[in-house]
Amino acid sequence: MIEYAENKAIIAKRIARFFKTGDVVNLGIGLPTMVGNYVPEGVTVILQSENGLIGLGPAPEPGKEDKDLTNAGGMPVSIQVGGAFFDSATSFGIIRGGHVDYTVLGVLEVDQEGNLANYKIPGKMVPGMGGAMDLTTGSKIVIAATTHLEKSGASKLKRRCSLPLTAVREVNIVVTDVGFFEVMGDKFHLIEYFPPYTPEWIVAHTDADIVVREGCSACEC
Amino acid sequence: MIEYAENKAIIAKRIARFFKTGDVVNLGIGLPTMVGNYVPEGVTVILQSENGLIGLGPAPEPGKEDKDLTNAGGMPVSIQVGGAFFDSATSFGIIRGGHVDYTVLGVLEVDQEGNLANYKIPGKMVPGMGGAMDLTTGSKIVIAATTHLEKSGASKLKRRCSLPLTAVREVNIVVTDVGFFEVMGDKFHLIEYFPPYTPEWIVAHTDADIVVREGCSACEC
Amino acid sequence: MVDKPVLRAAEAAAMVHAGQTVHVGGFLGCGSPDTVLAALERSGAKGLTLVCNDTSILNEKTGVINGVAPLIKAGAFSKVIVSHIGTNPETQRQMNDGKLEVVLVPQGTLAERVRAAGAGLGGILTPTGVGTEVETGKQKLLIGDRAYLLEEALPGDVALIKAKKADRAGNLVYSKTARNFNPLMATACKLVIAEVEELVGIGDIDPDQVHTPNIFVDYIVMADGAQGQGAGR
Amino acid sequence: MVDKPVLRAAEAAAMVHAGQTVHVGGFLGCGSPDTVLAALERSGAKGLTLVCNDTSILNEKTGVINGVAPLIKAGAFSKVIVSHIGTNPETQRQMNDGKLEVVLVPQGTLAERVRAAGAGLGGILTPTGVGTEVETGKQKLLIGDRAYLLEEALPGDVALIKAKKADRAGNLVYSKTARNFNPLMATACKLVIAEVEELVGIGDIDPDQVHTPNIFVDYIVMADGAQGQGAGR
Repeated sequence: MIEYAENKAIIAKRIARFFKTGDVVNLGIGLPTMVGNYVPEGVTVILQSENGLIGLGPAPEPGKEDKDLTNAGGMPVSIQVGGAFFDSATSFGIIRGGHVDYTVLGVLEVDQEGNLANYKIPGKMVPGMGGAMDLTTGSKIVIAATTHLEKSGASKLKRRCSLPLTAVREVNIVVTDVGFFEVMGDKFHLIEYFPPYTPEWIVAHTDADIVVREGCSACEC
Repeated sequence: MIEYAENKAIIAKRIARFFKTGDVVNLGIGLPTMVGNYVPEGVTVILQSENGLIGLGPAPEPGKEDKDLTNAGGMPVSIQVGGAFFDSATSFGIIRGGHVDYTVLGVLEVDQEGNLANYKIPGKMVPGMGGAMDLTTGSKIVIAATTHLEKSGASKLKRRCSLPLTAVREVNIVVTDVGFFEVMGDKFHLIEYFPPYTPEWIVAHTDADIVVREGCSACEC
Repeated sequence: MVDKPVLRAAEAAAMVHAGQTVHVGGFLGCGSPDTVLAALERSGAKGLTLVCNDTSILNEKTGVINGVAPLIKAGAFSKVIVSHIGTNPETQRQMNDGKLEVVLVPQGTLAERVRAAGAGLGGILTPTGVGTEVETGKQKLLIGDRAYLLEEALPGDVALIKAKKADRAGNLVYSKTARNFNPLMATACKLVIAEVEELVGIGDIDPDQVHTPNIFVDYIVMADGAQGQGAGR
Repeated sequence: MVDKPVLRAAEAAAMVHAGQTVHVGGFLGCGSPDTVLAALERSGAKGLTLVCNDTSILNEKTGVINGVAPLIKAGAFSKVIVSHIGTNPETQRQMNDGKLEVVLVPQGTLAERVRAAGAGLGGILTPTGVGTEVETGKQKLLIGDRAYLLEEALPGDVALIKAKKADRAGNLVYSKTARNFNPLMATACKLVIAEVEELVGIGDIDPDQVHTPNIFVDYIVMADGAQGQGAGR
């Protein structure tokens, strides 16, 4: 009997391993931001922040914040040597124009057709889509990062999203704290599972069609 | 009996007197460029050049040319203190967005509906429109600058252009070497005549409908 | 070049009138024209439409409030056209109470719509929002085999922007991510008021390094705490 | 940041293949990547489509020939998409002989079409060309009471651009009016080759003053006569 326990770190760690040197990556607010902490040694990714920079660096030490240098969540950050600033039209030109290799976003719901909902719960919470619609539409590879189950125990991976969509058929990869999935042919394909979870457990606890890919392997992330 | 003799200087001089301090002006290649030489003392216009600058200055002394600083005709120029450079999308954003007060263009034909033809003589000469279509469409006031008659004696002001159009109903003012006209209600309105020419001579030598505006006066330009 | 008038913030705020559409730079308060916005709040402005990336931060726990959030709180706007309101719960409160119309626009679409207005384009075709609620009421066009939404230009009456530095002619230079929507807003409005931290002489900014050319700027306001020429105005 | 490879001009030219669409920066030769273009001519390239502001200057009286004009003369292009051919009579000659297809595009429309390709837009709506031959075959749309032409994005395979300065990461700075179409071309093509006069270390360009961010640039070529790091390559 496997008990589910939320584990955001494993999601961030696994996602960070997709990148190779030179990849341009946009990390959403919250869980996706954690991905930046786990990029493997020797791999240099170029982080894009949609509020207007490439070469996003870590948060400055307390007291060294610059009021003119924040990330897309409004938090103080730094810029790496060799980075560049630009305006919002250029920033979304970069995003929409396919110049971002990976975007990593948080999720309210993600479904087996690659649809994503993460900007609105009608009647409850309407934060707005910010840059998420452009990021999902424009980036070469869209990674949805999410805990596998809600607090209620319901699966965040769905057959069909019920909330208003952020993007239609744009999600390529879903990484949860139980495994890594590719979206293909209107199904989730399980590529790796994260022990103690097993393919059987994952299929049983996901309210969507899952294909366990041949060669599906355990990942000790 | 008045003999017509081409006089480009008077055209440039009269046009230069339209401007007031702070006006943003684009001067086309050829005759329009001469306008820059006659801006009255005390008036500071800001010249825009569609290849990417505001604050266009005069040609440098021989030997002081900068290969990276030319006008839209490819000729060496200078930039005034306080000017700025930008790319071609920004340059035409300025033009199309209505941020240019006056554009002055040369003419093959201009007609009483405000149509302009200046980029193509089918089967003979096809230089291309360059920036002329955007300049006529976007500028607040379009001034056509032209000698009044062709070498053949034909009027350059027409009832209807016969050549392919650069712009439809965009010309506001026509200045020739015999007078200054406004285009209004599908007619040329003569506002000023340049002696020795008279309103009668102008009406007789123009192949278009001319209204001699009440108060039409002689201009000793 | 021609010198641009330097106004007091209150003089600038007095140029903004009920019923107008106001484009405000800034991204969650970073790069907001705070001095002018404070004066606009003091002026008791009402009935404005806001075009801005977001409605800034109003954090009831930490007490942080920035950018346009004080104006939202003061009820200055009857309508906001923004990409995000999640960091200012007052926005959603007024929306739920029927006091404020909120139009949510994807951030990249917002940037392009403002840019289009400044560049004399009628609109742009973007793939963003196809198949979502964003497409409601919009024309959808196929280019090749891909669907695009026709998003129309979004012009304004007044732009309130913030730059790091201006020269007296009005050429602007922005700082870091405080640039964001500011250069776009400057192109799209009839009247452009630039708040700056530093005012330098004409010729002190390299023409290759100007971010917003002077012809877009009508008035300059010195930010509170500004230095150099113009400081204290 | 990641260093960008510095190529010899001949190596860069060898990356351009028959049938490809090549976007070339420069305006009547000002800001043209002359070293790469010369190498491309020596490579005997044929069957290319050119997207450029103009076909540069070929003045038979003065002997001045610059920009893409030598390539035009060499018959490298089967099609050119440009705003102006009036300063290179060879273009019109080949057109009249049926050897070269010439598509004339208003300069501002060309700039926006290239920008749209780089920015992932399907196209833009411009008032330019309404009522003229330019509208032939295009959709015309009304926004409010004004007519606009739908002009589609114009992407390319290879961009050959020229900057004043690059750092090793590929951030670019242009000089004066040599900027023109160069930054736009850099966004719109799969492969981007930047010819530069000067190569500096990463960190030597202020991130606020970068004109083309490094992620757009694939390769760097040193212009003939270039200085500093990379010179002589």
